[in-house]
Formats: sequence, C-alpha cells, structure tokens
Amino acid sequence: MKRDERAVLVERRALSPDAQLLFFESPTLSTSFLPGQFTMLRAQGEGLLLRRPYSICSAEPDKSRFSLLVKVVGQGTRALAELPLGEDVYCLGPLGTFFQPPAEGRQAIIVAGGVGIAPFLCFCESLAQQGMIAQVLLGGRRAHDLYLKDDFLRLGMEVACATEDGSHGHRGVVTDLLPELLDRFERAQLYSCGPSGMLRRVAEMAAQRDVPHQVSIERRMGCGMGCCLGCVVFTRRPEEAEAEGEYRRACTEGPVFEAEEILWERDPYPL
Amino acid sequence: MKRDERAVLVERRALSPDAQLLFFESPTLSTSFLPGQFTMLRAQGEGLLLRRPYSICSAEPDKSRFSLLVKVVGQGTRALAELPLGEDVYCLGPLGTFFQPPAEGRQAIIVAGGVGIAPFLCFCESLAQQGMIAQVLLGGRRAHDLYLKDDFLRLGMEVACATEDGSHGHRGVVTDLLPELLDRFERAQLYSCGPSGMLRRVAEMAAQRDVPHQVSIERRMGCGMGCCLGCVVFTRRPEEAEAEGEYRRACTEGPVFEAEEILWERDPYPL
Amino acid sequence: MHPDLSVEISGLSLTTPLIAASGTFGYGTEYRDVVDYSALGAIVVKGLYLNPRPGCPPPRIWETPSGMLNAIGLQEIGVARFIEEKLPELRGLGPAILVNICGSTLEEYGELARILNDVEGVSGIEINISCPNVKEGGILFGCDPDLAARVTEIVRAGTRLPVIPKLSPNVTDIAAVARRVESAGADALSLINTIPAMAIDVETRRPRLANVVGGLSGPAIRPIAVRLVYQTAQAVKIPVIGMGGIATAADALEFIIAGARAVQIGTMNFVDPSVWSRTLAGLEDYCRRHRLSSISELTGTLRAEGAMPSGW
Amino acid sequence: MHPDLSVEISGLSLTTPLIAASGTFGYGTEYRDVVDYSALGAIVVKGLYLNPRPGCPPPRIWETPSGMLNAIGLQEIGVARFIEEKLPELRGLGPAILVNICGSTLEEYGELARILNDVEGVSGIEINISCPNVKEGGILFGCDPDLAARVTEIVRAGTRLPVIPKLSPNVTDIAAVARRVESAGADALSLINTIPAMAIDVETRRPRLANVVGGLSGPAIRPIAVRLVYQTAQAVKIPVIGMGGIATAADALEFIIAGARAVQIGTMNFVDPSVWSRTLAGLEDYCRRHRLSSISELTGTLRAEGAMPSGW
Ligand SMILES: Cc1cc2nc3c(=O)[nH]c(=O)nc-3n(C[C@H](O)[C@H](O)[C@H](O)COP(=O)(O)OP(=O)(O)OC[C@H]3O[C@@H](n4cnc5c(N)ncnc54)[C@H](O)[C@@H]3O)c2cc1C
Ligand SMILES: Cc1cc2nc3c(=O)[nH]c(=O)nc-3n(C[C@H](O)[C@H](O)[C@H](O)COP(=O)(O)OP(=O)(O)OC[C@H]3O[C@@H](n4cnc5c(N)ncnc54)[C@H](O)[C@@H]3O)c2cc1C
Ligand SMILES: Cc1cc2nc3c(=O)[nH]c(=O)nc-3n(C[C@H](O)[C@H](O)[C@H](O)COP(=O)(O)O)c2cc1C
Ligand SMILES: Cc1cc2nc3c(=O)[nH]c(=O)nc-3n(C[C@H](O)[C@H](O)[C@H](O)COP(=O)(O)O)c2cc1C
Ligand code: FES
Ligand code: FES
Repeated sequence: MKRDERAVLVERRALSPDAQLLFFESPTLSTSFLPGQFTMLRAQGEGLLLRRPYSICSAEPDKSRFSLLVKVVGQGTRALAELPLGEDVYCLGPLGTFFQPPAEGRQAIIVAGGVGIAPFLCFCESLAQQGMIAQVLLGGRRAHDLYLKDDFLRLGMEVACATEDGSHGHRGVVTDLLPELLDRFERAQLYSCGPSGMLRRVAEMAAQRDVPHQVSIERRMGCGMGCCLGCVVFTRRPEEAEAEGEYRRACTEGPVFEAEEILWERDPYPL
Repeated sequence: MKRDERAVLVERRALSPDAQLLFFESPTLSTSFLPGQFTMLRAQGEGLLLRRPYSICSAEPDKSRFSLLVKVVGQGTRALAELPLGEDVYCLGPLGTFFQPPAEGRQAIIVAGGVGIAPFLCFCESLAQQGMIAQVLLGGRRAHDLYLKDDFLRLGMEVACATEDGSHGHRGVVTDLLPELLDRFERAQLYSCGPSGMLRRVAEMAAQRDVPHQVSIERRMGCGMGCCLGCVVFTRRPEEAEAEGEYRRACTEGPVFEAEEILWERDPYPL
Repeated sequence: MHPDLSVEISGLSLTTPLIAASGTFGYGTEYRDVVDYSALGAIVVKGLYLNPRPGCPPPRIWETPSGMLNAIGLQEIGVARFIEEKLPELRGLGPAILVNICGSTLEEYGELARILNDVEGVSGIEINISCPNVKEGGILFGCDPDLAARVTEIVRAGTRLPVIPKLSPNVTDIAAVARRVESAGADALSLINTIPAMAIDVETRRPRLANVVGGLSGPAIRPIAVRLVYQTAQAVKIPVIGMGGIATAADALEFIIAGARAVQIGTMNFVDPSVWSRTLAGLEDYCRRHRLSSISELTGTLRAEGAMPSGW
Repeated sequence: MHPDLSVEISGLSLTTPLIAASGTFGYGTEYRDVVDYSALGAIVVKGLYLNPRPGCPPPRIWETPSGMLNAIGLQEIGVARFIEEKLPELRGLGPAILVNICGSTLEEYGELARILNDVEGVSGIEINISCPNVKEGGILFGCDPDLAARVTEIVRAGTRLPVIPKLSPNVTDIAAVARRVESAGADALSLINTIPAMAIDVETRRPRLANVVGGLSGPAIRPIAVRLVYQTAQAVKIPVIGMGGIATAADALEFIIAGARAVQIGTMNFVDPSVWSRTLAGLEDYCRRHRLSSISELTGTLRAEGAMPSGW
C-alpha cells in the first residue's frame, strides 16, 4: 500500500563532491517496497513546489531504515543534500514497478550510470539473499562517480567499471564493457538505469542478441501517482499492432519497463 | 549613503516567547544610521519574495555591530528568528527619516508598544550621551512584551509600564499613563511608535495640549527606497491649504512624521 | 455544534465544498491509499472526448516559481472505456462524480452529454471549453463568448444532469463570457482553467514543453483566479465553483468569500495529498471561530464597502 | 573579445538590453546609491499624466506566492513638475530616459506626446494603455484593440520620438492588439504590464488592497509573460521589449530567445538591487559560452522545430 509517511534523516554518507547517501527512518517504507521502486518527497523550505522522485537505494528493515542516493543537480536535490540530521520529510511511496529477478538459469547483468546506480543496491541485496551473483557494470565521468562500488563488491557481486577520463577501470563508456559479458553469458537478463544515451545503447545490444532487458526510465514527475500524465514514455506492447502503442506513465506502468516495449525515437529530448 | 550590505548574525537574545534581539556585524550600517531609521532584508530560503522592514534597535559602532528586535508574526519574521548564527543577510539601509532630539528645554516623553519599542533603544542611547533622561512609557499585553525595559533603565531613563493583563505595572493601555506625565512636564516633546490605535490616541492628546509629537508609522513596504509608492500615509503639511495634502511615503518622508501632519481618518485599515 | 460544511450547487448536494479538479485526480481511484475521500464532496474526472487520444509528446510538465506548467494534450481513454472500466470502481468511493467533457466539434460535446445522461453514478457534467475547435482553425471554444454559449446550449439540450461550463481565464472580459453561458442554460460555472504560459531551456534554446505552450497552475495563479471568481460571481446568479492554486483552508476561504459556493483543488494535491483533510478541518475551525452555522453563509461576503475599484 | 551587449530599438541605441520598468524605479534617481547605473540601458520613469494624481488609499501592496500585488492608482506629479524638478538630475546619469505616459482621454495622450517631443534628454515614449478611459465607463484603453490603436495614432502624430505602446496581458488575443498598434505607427512594443488580481484577508473578509483589484507582478507571472512575448514577437515586425518577473540572466534570456530585443526589470529590483549587474554579467557570460558576438543575434531563436503547439 502506498503511504505518505514521515521519515527522519538519521545519517548521511558522502559519496562524491556532489552525491551522498541519506539514511532515513520511517515506520513502513523500508519493509514495503520492492527494488526499483521510488518515493516522492521534498525538503521543507526548499522553495520548490513539486516533490521530486528518488529511487529507494537500500534498506535495513530491522532498523526501519532506508537510504536514498542523491546527486545535486538543482534546487530540490540541493535542499535534500543540505537537510540537517534529525529533520523530517514526507515520503510518498512505494511507487511504480520494480525489477523482476532473472528467470531460472539466466545471468543478471546490470548496467548503471550515475544516479542510475541507486536502485540496484537493494536489488543486488535481494539477489544475494537468493544466492545469485550479478555482473554489475558501473559507469561515470570520473572514479568518484562510481557510487557504491564497494557495496556491490561486499554483496559478492562481480563489478567492472568504466570512466570517461580513465581514472578508474576502462577508459570510455560503460556499454563498451557489455559485448564481452554478453558473449560470456549466453543466457542473460539485462537491467539498466542511467542516462538515456546509455539506456538506448544497451537496448540496441539487447535487441540484437535477443536478450531480455528491464530498463528503469527517468522522467520529470508531477505526482508519482499516475494522475498528472506528465511522466509518459511511448511504448508498444507485444500484443499491440505495429502502428499502435501509447504513452504510458513512468510512475505507474514504469519506471521499470521491458526495453523492447519502448519506442525511443518518440522522445527526442524527454527531460 | 544607502548601501545593500552583507551582515552576519553573530548573537541572539530571547526577549519573550515570540520576540528576540538579533545582533549583526556589518561594515558600515552600525555607524551610518540615525535613531528611527530602518533597514530592509530577507533571510535566505524563507520562501518569500519581498524584503521586510526592521527598525535599527541599537548599535555598538566600535564592534561594527547593530541589533534588530524581531517579533514573529509571519513567514519573514519567523525565518529571521530561526536564522542560524553565522548566516548572513543583505541589509538595505539606512532608510527613512529619524527622530529629532527635543528642542532645548523640552522633556522627551516616549510612548512605545510592542515592536514599536525597537527604535527607541538607540534613540535613548543618544539622548543619554547628551545627558538627557527621557520618560519612557512601555506597553504590551503581558509583562514579557515590555521588551528591553531593563536596557532603558540601564541607560538611566525613567520607565513606566502598562500591561493589558496587569501582570506588570499599570493594568490597562499605555496611554492611560500619559496625562499625568503631560501634566508634570509642561514643555514636552512626544515620541511614539507602536500599534496604530495607540499612535492615534497619543496624537489626540498631543493635539489637545499642543505638544509637539514625532510618530513612527508602520506600513507594508515593497522597496524601502521610495519607488513602489506602496507605503503611503496621507499627510498635510502646515504650508498646504486646508483641503489639500497628499500621500507621502513612510519609507522616505517617514517613517518618522510630525503627528500633526497625519490625517488619520484617511487610512481606515492600512496594513 | 458542528458547522454544516455541505453545499448545494443547483440541485447537486455535496457533503463538503472540496472537489478534486479535472486532470489532477485521474479517473478518481488512484489516490485511494493516501487521500481521505470523506473530505471530498466530489471528484471531477480527467477530461474525456468521445474517443481515446494519445496526448502530446514529453516533456509535458515543468516547474515554475510557485507554479507548474503542463501540456498533456488531453491524453484520455474515451468515454466508453471510462464508463466500462473506471466508473464501476469509482461509484463506490463516496464523493459525487462529475465528468469533465471535451470536444473537437460542437457535435462531439452534444454526443457526450447524451451518452452520460443515463449513466448511473454520474452526478453532473463539467464542460471543458478550453479545447481547440478543429472546425475553426483550432481557436479555443472558451475564448469566444458565442462559441462558449453554443457549446453550453448543445450540452444542455443533451442532458438532464447539472451542466457546469469551466471557464478559461484567457479572455478580456470573463463577466461577458459568464453571462452568455448562464443564459445558454448553465446550472453553475467553474473556473479557472490553467493560464497559457511557457518556459525555455536557455542552454538548448528549446521550449521546456514539447508543445511549446502549456497551462500554468498552482499558487502562482491564485490571485488571478480569485479576481476572476470575484468578477464572475458578481456577473451571474448561478453558483460558481472556484479554483486555482488552493493549498490551505485560508486559500479556499478567499475563493468562497470572493463568491464561490465550492472549490476545486488540483496541483496542490500532487504536492500534498493531505491537503483535503487539512483544508476541511481548517474550514470547520473557521466556521466555529466566526460562528457560522453553515459554510454557505460565507459565499460572496467580501467587505468591499468604501472601496472604489479603478485602474491601478 | 567582448560580446556586444548594446541593442538598437527602432533608432534608439541602448548600451545594454536592461531597462528599469515603469513604476518600479521612481523618477530614476532614487536608486543611485545602490544600483550600478552603467548596467542599465534605459530607465522608464513612473507613469505620468498631464496633472498630478493622488493615487489610491492604502493598503496598496500585498505579497502573494512568488509575486506581488499593487494598486497604487498611478500617484504621480504630472508631466510639468517631472520636467522641471526631476529630469535635470536624471539626464546626467547615463541610461536613456523613456517616459511612460498615461491618459484619461485620447486627447490627454496626444497632449503629453506633444509636450515631451521637444524636451531635452527624453529618448522615447512608452504608452501605458492600461489606463481607464473615463469617457467610456472606465474600460482600459489596452483591452480594446481599436482604442489601443487610436491611442497609438494620436501619440504618433504628436511626436518624432520613438513610440512604444505597453501592452496589457489581460486580452484574449494579444497578437491582434499587437498588429493593430503596429499598423497605427508604433516603433516598438513593450509587455507585459501587470495582470489583474486580488487577495483577501479571510479573518476580516476585507480585500488586501483598498482598491480591491490590483496588478500582479514578479516571478509568478513570468511563464505567462514569456508566452505573451513569444506570441507578440511572431505577430509583428517591430522590436519587442519583454518583461515580467525577471530575476536572473537566465530569465532575461528566456524573453530574448522568445523574441524580445531588450527586457525590463521591475519587482526584482525591489528585492535585490544587484539584479542589474548580476544579470548583465550573466548575459555576457552566456554570449561567450555560446560564441555570440552580439546579444541581438539571440532574439527570437527559440528552437521550436518539430513542436506542434495545440491545446493542452
Ligand atoms: C523514477 C526516478 C528515480 C530517480 N532516482 C533518483 C535517485 O535515486 N537519486 C537522484 O539523485 N536522482 C534521482 N532521480 C532524478 C531526480 O528526480 C532529479 O535529479 C530531480 O528531480 C532534480 O530536481 P532538482 O530540483 O534538484 O532539479 P531541477 O531544478 O528540477 O532540475 C535541474 C536539472 O535537472 C533536470 N531534471 C529535472 N528532473 C529530472 C529527472 N527526473 N531526471 C533527470 N534530470 C532531471 C532538469 O532538466 C534540469 O536541467 C530519479 C528520477 C526518477 C524519475
Ligand atoms: C519602518 C518599519 C519598522 C519596523 N520595525 C520592526 C521591528 O523593529 N521589529 C519587528 O519585529 N517588526 C518591525 N516592523 C514590522 C515588520 O516589518 C512586519 O512585522 C513584517 O513585515 C512582517 O513580515 P512577515 O513576513 O513575518 O509577516 P507577513 O506574512 O508579511 O504578515 C503577517 C501579518 O503581519 C501583518 N503585517 C505585514 N506587514 C506588516 C507591517 N509592516 N507592520 C505590521 N504588520 C504587518 C500582515 O498584515 C499579516 O497579518 C517594522 C515595520 C516598518 C514599516
Ligand atoms: C496536469 C494537469 C492536467 C489537467 N487536465 C485538465 C483537464 O483534463 N480538464 C480540465 O478541465 N482541466 C484540467 N486541468 C486544470 C485543472 O483542473 C485546474 O483548472 C487548474 O489546474 C487550476 O487549479 P490548481 O491550481 O489547483 O491546479 C489540468 C491541470 C493540471 C495541472
Ligand atoms: C509598484 C508597481 C508600480 C507600477 N507602476 C507602473 C506604471 O506607472 N506604469 C506602467 O506602465 N507600469 C507600471 N508597473 C508595471 C511594471 O512596469 C511591469 O510591467 C510589471 O511590474 C511586470 O514586471 P516585473 O514582474 O519585473 O515587475 C508597476 C509595477 C509595480 C510593481
Ligand atoms: S508523475 Fe504524474 S502521472 Fe506519473
Ligand atoms: S516602500 Fe516602496 S515607496 Fe516606500
């Protein structure tokens, strides 16, 4: 059930000069979400109107705690990054669809860039609990953008990295690392979240090799509840005829979609 | 010269549950104003558009410090009351007219209510420096609204108080105390600042007895610089014919006016 | 004694004066988990045409100072699917159901009115006249007093339900439009719809909305909306439903004092779904403090005596 | 290389595209201590009638979400006192001087134009057409395209100075008004004036402004203003001067990209008198980053290709 729940900021961990992990305590959110889902909130006094969407990054249900990974890109994210410990926010959630675990015998391969890394920490926690080891490809500009790398390693995941400036791992984009993995694992299940160029590249590769691919899409969101229709993605489901398809809501039918359903060319500059 | 000057909050002193004295440090304001003048400012992130006017309450020029007395009545005053020490605000000032010291041989009588007490602390500091002792009448709802009473006493002023609930001094309104003083000092100079009912009552008594009276008027203010014409008071100067007079600006021709120039009946509900 | 917060709008009885605004409450059920529906007197569902519409490409929304822009392009599922798939669930929830109808032609409005007339659970029709008239080069019906009146007439002729044209703020003289639709048979009026507006990403020089122009809503427009409600309520005898940026009970009271019988809330429900219970509690508290036995006594009680409105 | 920030508006050369808006910068000298006047291309002085006017009673202003309401009632000192007492000091300050004129009748506008035509130091006339026409029941000149055109003609006939009608946002079709005043001889257009609006103190049930209705300005109205400038710039060939809630260089750039040659700043100067130097520095920085040799190259360069504006 969705709730609009008071959450208190109890801890913060700096991840990079402009990103941090914020830990909140709240009655039910940490136990009621599934990996890939998000919550909408705004910090008091930030001077903004609308709430902003954030993926739930990790949870410690026994402590009623969950975390959000926040990268400062504007006023809303800045206010959250500067929120004093002990202050509260109202979190509307859990919202949206979630990542489905890989089908029996398929190897999970995760491709994540920037804040797109956030939803995969809890997803990998749940994979680890089921005894699965995902291949995690992390991308960023520089080494410090490879958020949570050590956390993925600690969970036993296999991690490979790419940075644009070569300061850590492969020099180049993270999708450069994908073909080798797809060669290695014939039966794979792809997951991706991050900048839209990256998502499209992963989707192309997945389509070429006919690998199932779940993608989490970012959109500006007004409500998160399926009511403003502001967050749409043009999709065509297998059962829909060639010429058809429709705008579906990233907050309700997404943010996690089957990549093959997305008609990328219908969003020239969606954000 | 007017400046828009950065001022840092360096100290705060609680005066009552909803009022405090805030001490700021800034390069020139503490040395460049005259008692009765004000400054316009807003606390960052308060979510408001316009600056708010505050009287300069006291100054320590040697430390480049000045103080403002702030009573919480809305969002702007609340943000200021909650401003953390070390934060800065921009102060536009000094603005407006000021109290003229009493003419030779006239006894200064001050009638002040609520935040209208603020401008008189520095005024009494300057009277004290010139060896004058003012009669200060302070009014409020309850004892704790008689802000700065002890500061006036410390400056050697004669203080009498009235509270509506009788918790300190005379039970009733502060103007009840005035007739006796006006009887005592035949040659007086009245000063007043506070709620408009109080000001009008003082002005009536002053007019009856033909005592000069300088009054500081509160108005909503948009700019403080004489440009929005939002802050006007209807006044008629002695040189203006009976039927004439005009709207004058409380930020420029005021806030301190000669009470006899004000046509009170032209502002039924000015705030 | 409990003050009476129910209101009556031309035969439509609402348990509270708070109504969910069209396009901001989906087909009515989406907020079930988080909104206290007992605080809502009615729900106006998302604007419906006869047939489904795909809507505009994204980006569709953008935040502005104290406001939001939207250009959804009236994406909707068509009246038939609404009746079949959405209405049954919605009927049981408590608030009265008003359907917001849109047309590309006069005839389409008439057809929708006839279809909805006999549908169980529909309590009234709000006419969205801020729709482009495809037969006349896309001019909005609501910007032309004649067209607005003709839409109202045709809907009036098609239904026995209360008919509530929703006025566009984008006109020189709202009172003139209001009087025309009143004579054309409207039972009540609602206003305001969003105000045409736009924003630009200066780094890319692209509009923030794919549709270039969208509608502005939220607290930014409230003072404009209160003025339009005041002018409208003085021009007509039928009840007026006010909206535009309501976030608190005090905001709702401004509209009521300006002349509204009931109010709608849109954008602020996105920001804070507790706006309904908070606002209703605030109205009740106000009635008590001001010794009003019914909220309806407050409608149109602005004390503007002595004021001589002129230019400014 | 320094990008060229000067602009030319129908023969009027301004050193920068930033102009102080009428009614927010007094008679031009008030901000001398705190504003860097070298950042201003021009100053539009407070609206002037032929004779002094007392203005409305207080309260005259009120703050709203991201905006402010004002109903000053055009308190002013009359054109003669302006020329005698204010202009001499203003002439030496640097920025070009534009006089904003108001009339209660068509004739008054014409008379003002003739008086100002020969006055040294006046570079142009901005016509405030948002004034009530006393001969026609107080309807604002600017809300009737015919009247707006006749005011423009009469001013045009009275002066060789550049004539700049200032459009009211409160019309159904701004493009129609713009085209009419262009044909009537306007050299440029400025917009927007404030939007009629109101607020109510619900505890006393009194309007927040003694005049009941006032004009809304500030960031709240910016998206509406940008849209109106965009529509106007597409409708006329003469230069457009844009305004409404500009607080930063990015805001000014929105207006320029939408079609403005220059911009005015009003309300935000009250809030932060450093807005002028900050905005100018921001424009310069933008030109550098985008390799523009002159800010004028940016006017009307919105990339709206592919967009199909329709209803929303
Ligand atoms: C389902 C979902 C999950 C998300 N999870 C996270 C997360 O875990 N951590 C995190 O830091 N961010 C996340 N985001 C992105 C986050 O919502 C935006 O960064 C935030 O809304 C920006 O708000 P702002 O007020 O700081 O910036 P604004 O002032 O609103 O915008 C600043 C800039 O960011 C761009 N922007 C606005 N909205 C978005 C958006 N939704 N995505 C990307 N750019 C945007 C704007 O175009 C603008 O250029 C998520 C977004 C979605 C839709
Ligand atoms: C020259 C001058 C000097 C002042 N000096 C001081 C001072 O030293 N200390 C101090 O605490 N206050 C002082 N004030 C009053 C102070 O400016 C207001 O209390 C303040 O603007 C309220 O802002 P707000 O955002 O908190 O309240 P708002 O949300 O703006 O308003 C809250 C309530 O206060 C009322 N209000 C708004 N403006 C004023 C006003 N100017 N005066 C009285 N009530 C108002 C409103 O009508 C509303 O009901 C002074 C005012 C003037 C004009
Ligand atoms: C995202 C969104 C979608 C809307 N869709 C409709 C609609 O379909 N039909 C309609 O009449 N009004 C629509 N509106 C306008 C609202 O019903 C309302 O008139 C307006 O938003 C002002 O109220 P508010 O400021 O409380 O949101 C929409 C508004 C928003 C923000
Ligand atoms: C207090 C005030 C007084 C104004 N007086 C005038 C005026 O005399 N003549 C005029 O044409 N516009 C007047 N305006 C309108 C402004 O010039 C400007 O068009 C409007 O405020 C929008 O710009 P802004 O949002 O930057 O303030 C006034 C605005 C304000 C806020
Ligand atoms: S964010 Fe409102 S419908 Fe998705
Ligand atoms: S506050 Fe603007 S003129 Fe006085």
